[in-house]
Order: sequence, then structure tokens, then C-alpha cells
Amino acid sequence: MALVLTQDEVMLVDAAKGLLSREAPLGMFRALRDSGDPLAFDPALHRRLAASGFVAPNVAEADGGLGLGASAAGLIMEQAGHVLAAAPLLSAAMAAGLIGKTASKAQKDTLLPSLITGETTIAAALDETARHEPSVLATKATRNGEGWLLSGSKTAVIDGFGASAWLISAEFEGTIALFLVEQAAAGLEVDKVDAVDSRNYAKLSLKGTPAMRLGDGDAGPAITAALDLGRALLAAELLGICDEAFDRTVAYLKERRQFDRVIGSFQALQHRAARLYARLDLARGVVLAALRAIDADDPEATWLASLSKSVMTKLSRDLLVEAVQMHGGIGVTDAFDIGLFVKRGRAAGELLGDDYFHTERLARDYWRL
Amino acid sequence: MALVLTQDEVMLVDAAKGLLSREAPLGMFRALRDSGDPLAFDPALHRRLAASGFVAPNVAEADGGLGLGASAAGLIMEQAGHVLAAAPLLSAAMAAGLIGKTASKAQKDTLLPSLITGETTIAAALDETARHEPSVLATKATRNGEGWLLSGSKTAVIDGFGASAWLISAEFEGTIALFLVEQAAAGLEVDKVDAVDSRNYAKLSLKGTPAMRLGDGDAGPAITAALDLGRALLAAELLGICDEAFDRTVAYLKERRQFDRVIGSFQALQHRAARLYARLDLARGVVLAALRAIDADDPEATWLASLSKSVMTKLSRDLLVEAVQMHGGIGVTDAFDIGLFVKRGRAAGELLGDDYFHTERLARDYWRL
Amino acid sequence: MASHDDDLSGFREEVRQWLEQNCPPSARNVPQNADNSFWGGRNAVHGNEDRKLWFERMAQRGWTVPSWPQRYGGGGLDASQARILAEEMRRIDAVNPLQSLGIMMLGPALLEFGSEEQKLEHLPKIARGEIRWAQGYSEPGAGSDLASLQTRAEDCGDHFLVNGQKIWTTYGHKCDMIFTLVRTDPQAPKHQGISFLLIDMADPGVEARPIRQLSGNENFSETFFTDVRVPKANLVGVINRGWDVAKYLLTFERTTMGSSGSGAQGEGLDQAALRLFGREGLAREPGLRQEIAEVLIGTWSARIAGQRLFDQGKAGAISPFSPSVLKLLATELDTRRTRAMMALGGFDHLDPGGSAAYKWLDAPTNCIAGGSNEIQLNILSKRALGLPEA
Amino acid sequence: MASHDDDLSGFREEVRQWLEQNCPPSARNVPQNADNSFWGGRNAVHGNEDRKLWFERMAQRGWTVPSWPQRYGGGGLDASQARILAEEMRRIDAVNPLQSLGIMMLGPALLEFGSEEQKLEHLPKIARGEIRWAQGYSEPGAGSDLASLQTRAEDCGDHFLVNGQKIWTTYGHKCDMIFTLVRTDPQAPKHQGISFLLIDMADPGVEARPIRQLSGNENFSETFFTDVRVPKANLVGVINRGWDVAKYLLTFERTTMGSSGSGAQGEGLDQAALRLFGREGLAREPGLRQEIAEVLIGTWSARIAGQRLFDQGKAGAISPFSPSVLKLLATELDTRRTRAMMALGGFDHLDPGGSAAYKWLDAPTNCIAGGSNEIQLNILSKRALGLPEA
Repeated sequence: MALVLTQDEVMLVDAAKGLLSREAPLGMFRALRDSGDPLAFDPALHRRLAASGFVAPNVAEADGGLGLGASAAGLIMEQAGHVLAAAPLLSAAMAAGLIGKTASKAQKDTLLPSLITGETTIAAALDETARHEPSVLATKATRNGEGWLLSGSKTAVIDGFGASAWLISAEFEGTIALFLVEQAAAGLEVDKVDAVDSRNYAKLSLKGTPAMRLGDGDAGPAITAALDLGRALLAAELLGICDEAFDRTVAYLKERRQFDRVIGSFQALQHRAARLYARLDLARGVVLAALRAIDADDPEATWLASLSKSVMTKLSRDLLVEAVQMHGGIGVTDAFDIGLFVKRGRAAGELLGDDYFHTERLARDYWRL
Repeated sequence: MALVLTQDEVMLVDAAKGLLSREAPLGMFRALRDSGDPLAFDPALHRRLAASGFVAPNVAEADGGLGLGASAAGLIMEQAGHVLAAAPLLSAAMAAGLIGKTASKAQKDTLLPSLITGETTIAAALDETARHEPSVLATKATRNGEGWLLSGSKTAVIDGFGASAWLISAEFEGTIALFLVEQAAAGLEVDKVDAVDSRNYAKLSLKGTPAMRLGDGDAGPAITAALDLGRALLAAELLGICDEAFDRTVAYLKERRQFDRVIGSFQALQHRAARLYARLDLARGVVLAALRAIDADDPEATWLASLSKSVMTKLSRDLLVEAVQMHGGIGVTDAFDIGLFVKRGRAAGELLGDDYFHTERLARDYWRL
Repeated sequence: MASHDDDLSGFREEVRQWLEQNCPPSARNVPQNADNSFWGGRNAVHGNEDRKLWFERMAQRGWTVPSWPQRYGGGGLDASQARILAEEMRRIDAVNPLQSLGIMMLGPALLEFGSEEQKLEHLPKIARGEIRWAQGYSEPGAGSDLASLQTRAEDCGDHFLVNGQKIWTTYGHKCDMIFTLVRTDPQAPKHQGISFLLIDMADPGVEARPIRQLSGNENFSETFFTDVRVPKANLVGVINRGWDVAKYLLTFERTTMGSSGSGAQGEGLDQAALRLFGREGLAREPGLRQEIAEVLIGTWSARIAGQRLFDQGKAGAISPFSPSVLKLLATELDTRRTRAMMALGGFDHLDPGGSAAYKWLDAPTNCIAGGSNEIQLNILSKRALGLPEA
Repeated sequence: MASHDDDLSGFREEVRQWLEQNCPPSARNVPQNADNSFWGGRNAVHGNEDRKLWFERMAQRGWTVPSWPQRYGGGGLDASQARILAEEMRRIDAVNPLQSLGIMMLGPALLEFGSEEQKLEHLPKIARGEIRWAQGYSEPGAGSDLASLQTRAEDCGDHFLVNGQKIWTTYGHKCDMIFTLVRTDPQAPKHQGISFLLIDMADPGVEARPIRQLSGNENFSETFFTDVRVPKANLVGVINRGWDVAKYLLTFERTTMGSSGSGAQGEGLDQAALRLFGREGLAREPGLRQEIAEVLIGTWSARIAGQRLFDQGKAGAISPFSPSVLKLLATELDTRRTRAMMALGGFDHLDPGGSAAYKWLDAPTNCIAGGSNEIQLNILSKRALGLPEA
């Protein structure tokens, strides 16, 4: 598909922007953060987003969803990035992807409807190392009559605290399988993890925890696809974060006066801002290309997902440092909003692999190392 | 020793600067290049430099030299960098180091006096790979009665074309040994290699070539020391090249007018120039520290040599690109001198290992990988 | 939609067959660089007879300039068709039949600003490779500040009398005619006294002297005008409004420079890394390997940007700042790519006759030409971001 | 030479013995950071009894300020002796007995610009940790453009009446007195109407409100002055010539910031890489490994620069631009180092209570404080390079 937005997509973006700016302005996130709410998101907001079709829009029409794919999910994430909306959108889209690709019809019918309405939240628990490295999989599944038992631990579980259920990767008799663990499951310990971006993360500990297996084949490809979806969505969110931080910075450059001039008239700052503009412009195409490729089941999708995550992680790191620097002293105060973007940008860059990880993934894949 | 120049060193620098600017102004190098002279340096200039004590000043006093060490050799190289003086100073200093550390008294007495006077030139032939990697040593030595025969090949031999003799590393019965091969030796083929910097380089091919062994022990440490000396001296030359290219660029910024202003009044260019100034200032200390450490037989010398080569290669690459860019169109013409610095800078950066090589060498050494 | 797509697939089939039959083997798999290109002109030199035939067949169909109107010697193709032709040519690695600044630069300017007479006079000659055009913009004192140019065209009734000097005239010493910016009103504010004039380089008083670059190449000339008489008919657009034409053309030039960098010609850095290092060697030098990987990431990103620009073009949604963005990033990336290629080959790549050194020495030129990258940054900060003058 | 060296080695021996006997174990191997430091002041808090004893013993010898004259409470050491003391303290990892802006900033200013009365009044109290000093420079509208400050001190005969607001007062809410720049002549050109004034923060009308930073720390305050009466004796240097004092002090601040970054406090990036990755892991992520190696190269280079600065100082050959160079490079390097440390720990280092996140969030502050890095670049381009104003 073309690397421009369709009419439908433009309308979707407008709708998302409108709803988010009304229902989830930046101040809401700050208030949520300051409240110390352990859930770190507002379930009511999540349901309102769901009511507009913004939660897991990638569920296939055949499975009762909107079938709008990764592109729609990404465009919504991008808008969420602008206001730092704290809602479990990423986990919902990843769960939708995992369930869609692995689950039986009956399982889909049980899980997807309430996911789409925002009544339930399902978190993917795939990581076991502090630095993202999905090839590490020590969690094991064993048969237990008709069911399964899981043992192991997971970290960096996005939206994982207080979730209704978790999708957990585990090794079963030499293949990678995917399991669903419910909230009340025995032997399950869920620990909330604090992070600089004040979002919802958990670590899981599983000790003979009863689980339901999704589907029955090798879940490896579905997990890779879900990770790639998550990466492209995080890239889209980072794009929104960077756009917003950049726009705020340019506005500040036009307003702040020093040496009897607005500081935006200083050419050294102008050229630095112009470079960021150019890199943002390039990155915008990369993110859209990744989303499009996922929707087209393009074999290059996995490669483009890494490219988008690599490019956006690096750009966000550089851009957000510049945003702080150009704001000067005010930029490093907690009271000023730019720091909230810096913190979320760092975390979103880290999750599911940073630029170092993805550059290396691209290099290994490209050179078949 | 302190990281400031001594009174004697200040006088040495002044003398070198004076002689070089009189006897080897930049135009001389250009004329030499345009003449296509295969030797690529002027033996008469080399002997004049020698007459002032500028050739191999690192030969020990006990061996009939000035005993001024790497520091003096480096300060002279730095001044040579300013005018791109094409003289076999680097090879002479490296040969002096190798001979000084390995040769017998008799060998020293034969080789060093004419090296110091510039009557002979002796080139170190240590590299066998296009990208510097001294651990690769395929050249082999075998006994031949009282003497030795060498077989193998060498590349990137600095000042190697038309040299009086070559110092050649070879493996002999499991140890690394150093040999001297004379100009007329049988089975020796010396090919001149053209390079962008129009300096003197050769490739050697050895097929049962008679050679004299220097000393009789393991020459490995002496070779590493000579490479480190060469690296620090190249770093010093790069410092001179960068200083000169930078000064010319700053002068051009003050002179060239566009948009009714001298372009040096544009803040974007000012800040870029200021960054280069800062990096040059830092690098100056690093280069001097490496030279001082070599002279002090400091165990950190090898490490500081790599640091200086890494820092200067990277800085020269960035600085020389900026020098061209700030000169605009005139900067990319062959008729304008800045390009001569660009070409020599590239070659000097490449020789004996670039920043990638040395960063990796530092990392492996530091982390004991 | 479907029926247009059907048309297109029919068109593709037709193009494919025609190319199979008409593109001779020796016009395929030719490294596409300036030296191998056919540039046309009064002293045209063809690579060989087959390539001459290939050029003539393509010119016959108007496919040297596929999207120009047929009445001006073009192929009359729409954007989708032109793209298919380009794709099919790339598929069989057919050499570009005709390369020229006439096609890339002057043609678009005449189509936008020229009179019907001028179009009929000049465009077919460009399409048929009869005239090789040079571009005369920069002057020794007018580089980044192009509008400060001083070459003067004096109104002498039926002709202009031109005096002055241009520099950085691409292949000026090999060209037949030159489109220039000249000052026609020295009193007016500097952007408002400039006109766009076509000058025959065979006319008395025109002299082009080649400039030798760092790479040893002579891709540019200095061009001197001494009392050159230029017919009034050679004025393109409105007198004293030549800056409008120049701005339009500079955008074209940027787009071209922005896209040429993204697909490196010849062996890519990626392949060279494998050839020179091997798979194991890539692990031995992590720093250089990372640099190469980052250059590849830049290259892929730039390719996507090219695709996006094409899609935006089809959708009529091109940002006016894309040319500056692409020119800036692509030329810098190219510099970085050629540097990495130099490092990869170590001592061997210092060879001044080799392609690595050649490309490395030529790369900085594009960061300066076509409006220096500082000018692009000025454009972006002033126009895209609205940041104020000092 | 030899006899001076002998003296020094005797001094070193003496220092070593004294430290062995007088530095209690719990004053050793203490991570040297702001929280662990003893800052003195009217509400001084010691880490523990041993460290209190250590401070008192050092203050007794004047070694809280080893190179100040003894008559002002200092140790009277020359540069070589002071360096030996510092080396010996480092050898046994002794904690700094007293940290303060009085030592780092005000002391040098008073030694240079203060009257004998002012020196005798204030320096001993600094040396003995009795008064904790704050620095009041920046204002909300006067950051990079410091000289545009608006806090006003009106001459009221025997005292000044001060009104205005300062911001970025380091630990202002924990300090006893503040040295400030105030405007004493609103009519004069902006650099010429500023004076350097000492104000007691316990005086009526002074209020300091802490500012919360990104890291959650409160290292700074806003400081408000409302009709504060300040004795004339508290004016340092000449009235309306306070800018000279400010410039002198800013240079000190830069040097301090330039050297503090080069020796990272706590576990180094290099060690963390080994601990978190292991030797094998370093090969698995070449990009991050290369970044760490480059940061290490920067760190080593900065350390050498510190050594060089010291040697230049001894030789009386310090470049006036070194403070700007070091401030610029060290603070940027610090930002880069903390970013690499964040990446190294991945998800675990996102912990807002951990030292990695804390340092990462604090690092940008130093690129802005002490004259933003843009101001340093201006200084270098204008003064070191002589590039002209626009």
C-alpha cells in the first residue's frame, strides 16, 4: 500500500486526536502519575477509547474486530504519544495479534470480545532478560492431565500489573508454545515494577501455574510477529512523542527571549532544529512502511519493524536531549512537561529492543551471521 | 613528565617550524606530487632536515643519536604535518626504534649513523593485510648456513619504495624475528603503490630472499613498541594537519563574504568551528601524553598510543570534512590546498590502524577479551 | 480501480516485450555512471553501436523523456506508466539511453515557464539528444548566496550583451548551450533583477575552462562571457523574474541529488563488507561493522523516503520541504558511506585510481553543490519551522 | 630540583602517616556524592561521629581548604603539596571532609576581589564549615543571557535594599548565606550596572523554595528577595563592577564541572558492562559495546586533559579557554555516559529509584547550568577563534 494515509486513515487520526485531547490531555497523565495509582492507567478512559474502536483495531473482521490492522493501531498509538495517554493500547494490540495468530475459534470467541471493549486487559509476557533478548526462553511447560503447568519468570511485562490475564511463552517438549494464565491462577506471583515513565509494568513468577495453551502448533512465528507488531507500534508512539516534543520546542524557541532576541533567531539553534525536522520527516516514512508491511503480510515486515524501532529509538534519544537543552533550565524541572516526554521516550525506546538491539538484529539477518 | 612542553622542546618546535617553512613550504609538496617523482620525496630536503637533527631524533645517545625520544620526533612530525613535508621521517623514527631495541652493537654501528644523516632510508615492513592487523604474520624465515632466507609478502610499507633497506618481520621456528633486507637482495620485488596522499609506499614480495637477522631474541615486543611509536607519531602528524586545516578554515571564515557578511559571522558555522577547537584542545593533550609515556617506558604507553591514534583519526576525519564544507566549492578543487590535507589526513589515519582498529584494541585490552 | 490496474498490467506486458526486443545485450548490465552515460550533444559519443541503436529506438518512442508530451518529443506517459517503464528497464538492467541536464533541469523549467515557441524549439532537441545543456548559476562571489550574482545582461534592443563569469558549470566544457541566471536590473533588490537566459556556447565570447576536482575528475568548468550577444528570444519567462525559475529548478536539483545518493552505484557497502571481511571478519571489527550497519539503515530509510515521495506525488501531497530534507540527508549519508568504504579496504582503498577513493573524494561536492547543505538547513528552519531571522 | 623533590617526598610521608592516624575507617570508601558529603552550615548534619571527627581534624590543620593562606583558616600548601594531599586522600579513599560552594566559588572570589576585612570575616567560617553558601546568579528571564538580570539593589545610604528573584540557586533552601549578582545601576549598559553582594538568607524578606528536577531531586531553589536590607560592608569589589567577579567565578565553575564529569562517581560504565554483560555478552551487542568503548575513550581523554590542566597550572600556562572546553566536553560526555548506562541495564535501569536512572535524569542539568553549552560555544567562537558578531 502507498506510503500516504488513506482518506479513512486521515479521519481515524482526526477522531483519535479529538478524543484524546478531550478525554486524555497531558495533565491527566501527570495527575495519574502524581496519584501513585498502582494500575497507572484509568480503566474508564480505556473503555472510552475502546468505545471508539481504538483498542485492538487490528482484530480481524472474521474474529469480530474492525480489521483495521497494524496501520490503524499505529496511527492511534502515534496520537496517544502526543498526549502521553496512559492506556493499555500496546498490550491490547499485541494480545490481539497473538490470539489472532494462535488461538482456536473457541478461544478467540472467549477472549477477544471483552478485549476489544476494554473490559479485560491481556498482557503479553515474553521477555525474560533485562535487555530485550527474546531468544532467551527458560520458562517451561509440562502437561497436567488435560491442561498445562508453567514454571519460570517473566520481566518487562507491559501493562502486566492487574491484567485480567497474561499470554506467556514457554518451551514445551522442544517447541515454543503460547499459554494463557488467568489472574487467580495458583503459583502465580505478579509484582508491580516502577519505571521512570510511571507506566504499568510487572514481573511474573510462575511455579507450577495452571495455564491454557493457545492453539497447538509452534507459536514461534506468532510470537515474532507480535513482537514486530509491538515494535512498530512503539515506533509509532515514539513518533508522536517526538513530534509533540519537537513542536513544543520550536514554539518555545519562538517565544523565549535572551540577548534581546527570541532564541529561535539564533542560527546555531535553527540548524539543529532543522536537522531534527529532516530526521523526523524521514522517520515518518519508515514507521508507516513498517505498519504497511505488517498489514500486507510482507516478508519484509519483520525487517521493517526492526528498522522502524531502531530509527525511532535513536532519533527519540537525540531529539529529546535537544528538546531539554533548548528549553534550558525549565526543561530539567519536574514541573515542566517536556520531562514527561523524555521519560516515556526512554522507556518506549527500551521496550522490545533498543536501537542497538535492532541494528544488530538487522545486521545479523542481512548478512546471515 | 608534565603535559607541557619544556623550554628545549619549545625551541625545537620553533626550529622545526622555521626550517620547514623555509625549505619545505606546502607548494613544494604540490610540485613534487605534480612532478610524478616515483620517490615521492626530495632526498636533499631529507638530508637538510637530518642536518638539523630532525631525522630519527629518538636514537639513543649511547647509540650515537640525540636521545630526544618520541616526544621530539612527534613534535617534528606535528610541524611536518603543517606543511605536508614529504620526507621519510616516520620510517626513520620507526627504524631507529626497531634497531635500537633489537640490533647488536655492531649492527647499530653499521645502520644508525647513515640513517641519522639521511644518507640511507630504512623502511619497516610489518603489515601483511590491507586493513592493519599486525597479528597476521605469514612471512617465514629459514636458516641458510650462517644467514637467513625470507619468503612472504608485505604491504603498506611506508617510505618503502627506493629504500636502502627494509626491516621485515617474519616467523622463525615459532618466534617472531626481525630481519634486514638490502636493496640488491635476490628474490626481492619492490612495487611502488600509488595512494591518494601521493606519498611513498611499497609492496614487497620475498622469495627466498637473503636477510640479516637483527639480534637473536623474540622481536615481538620491539615490533609492538615500534608500531606504537609509529601510531603516536602519526597522531602527532595528524594533529599538525588538523591544526593547519583548521586555522586555514577559520581564516577563510573571516574572509569569505556571502549575504553581505563574512560567513564566519553565521552562528551555525561558529558553533561547529568552536566544537572542533574544543576537540583539538583535548586531542593535543592525548597526543603529548602518548609521546611522554613512550619516552618514560610507561607500561601504559601501548595503550596511550592506541588512544592517540584513535582520537586523532576520528577527529581528523570529522575536522577535514568540515574544513572542505566550510570552504564551499573552492574546497573540492584540486587547485586549492585544503584537499591536500584531506588526502594526507585520510592516509595517515589509515596507516598502522584507524580509529575502529584502535578502539577495538583498547576495548580488548581493557576488558581482557 | 481494477480496470486501470488492468490497463497498467497490459502496459507492463507491452513494455516488457518491447524492451526485450529492442534493448541489445550490450546496453544491459552497464555500470550506470557519468562516464558510461550517453550525454548527446553536437559532439555526441556513443559507447558502442548497440548502445547507439538502443538510444535511437528509445528516442523514437519518446522514451528518453517518457513523461513529456509527445508534441515536444516525449512519450506522453502518465506517472504510473512512467514508473512501470523505469521498473522494467531496471529489471533487465538497461542502461539509461540518454542522460542530460536538459532532461533533468531545463526541460521542466521550459514546460513550466517557456513560451510555446521555446518549447517547440528546445524540447525536441533535448529529447533527441541533439543539444547538450549546461547550467550556469554559481559565480565565484555567489555560491550559497546565489542571488548576489553579478553576470550582467545589458538590454541592447534586439539582443542582450552578456558579460561575467560562472563557476561550477557541470561539464560546461563539453556542452553546447547553457541556461543561465543573469542580472538584468542592477538597481533592483537582488532577487528582483535577475533573468533566466539561454546562451549558445559556440557563440563568440563564451569560454569554458575545466576545473579539476579532488578526485582528479573534471566534472565542472568555469565559464566566461565576454560581450556575448544573446537574442531576446532566448529569455525564458518574464524579465527580472528569473529567480522564480531558478527556485523552481533548484527544487528539482535537490530532489535529484536527494534520490541519487540513496541507491549507491556500483558495489554496495554491504556486499563489499562481506567480500573484504567475510562473515567472521564482521565480528572482528565491531566498530566498523556498526558503522556499516548504520549506513545501511540510513540507506534503507532513504529508499523508503524515495518510495514515499513517489506515493505522495501520485496523491498530490508532496511537502515543499522534501527536496531539502532529502538533499541534506542523502548527500551526508553518501559522504559517510564512501568514508566507511574507504575504511573497509584499508590501505588498498587509498589507491587513487580505485572506485572507493574516487567516490570518497567526489562525495563532498554534493554537500556543497545544488545549494549547500547549510542553505537547505536555512530553508528548513526559516520556511518549514518558521523560525525568525536574527 | 632534587632537594625540592626530597622535601616533597618527606611531605608525602608525613601526610600519609597523619592520614593513617587521623582518618577513621568509616570516613573511607564512602561513595563521594552530594548526599554523602558534609556541607557544613548553621544546621550542619554529619554522616556519623567518625566523620565529624575527621572533619574537625582536617579543619584543625586547615586542610578543608589546603591551599588557602593559614591566616584565613587554610593549610597554606603550595600546588605540589596540595596535589600530594589529594593523592594520598585518594589512595586511602578518604571522603572529602567538607564540600561547599564557599570553598569552590566564594573563597576564590574573596581572595581575588575581597577586602582584608571581608577575607577575615568570611574565609575562616567557610574553612571551618560554619556557613554554607549559596550562589545567586540566574533569574527566570536571565539564563544564558546572565547579564540581563533584574534583581535590584537600591542604595539607601548605609545599606542596600534588595528586591527580585533568583532561580537555580544550588541547594538554596539549605544554605545560610548567598553571594549574588544584583543590579545597582539600572541606567548603565547591562554589563556595567551589576554588583556582587553577600546576603544573609536568615534576614527578613529572603525566601527559598526548592525546585523539583526530573530525577525527583531538589538540588536547586528559587530564591525571592523582598525589601531585604543588606549592609554596605557586604559589597565585594567595586560597585557596578560585579561582572568582573562573576566572570572570574564562572570560569571556576566551568573548570569544576569540566573535571567532575571525567571521573564518574560510583560504578563505572566499564565495570557495569562486564558485570551485566560478561566478557561474552560484550561480543553479542557490538553496537552498544562500541558506544561504551567510545565513552571510555572520551573519559580517558578527559582525564588526560585534567592532568594537562594541572601541569599547565604549575607552569603558569593555562589557556583562558580551557574551562569552556572542559565544561562543554565533560558535560556532554557525562550525558552520553549515563545514556549508555541506561541502555546497558535495559528494563532494570528504568527503575526510578536506581542510580542509573537518577544519574541519567540529572546529567542534562550540567549541560545547561554554569553557562549553557551554547554559551561556551559562543565564548570559544568569539574569543578563542575571533569570529565576528553577526
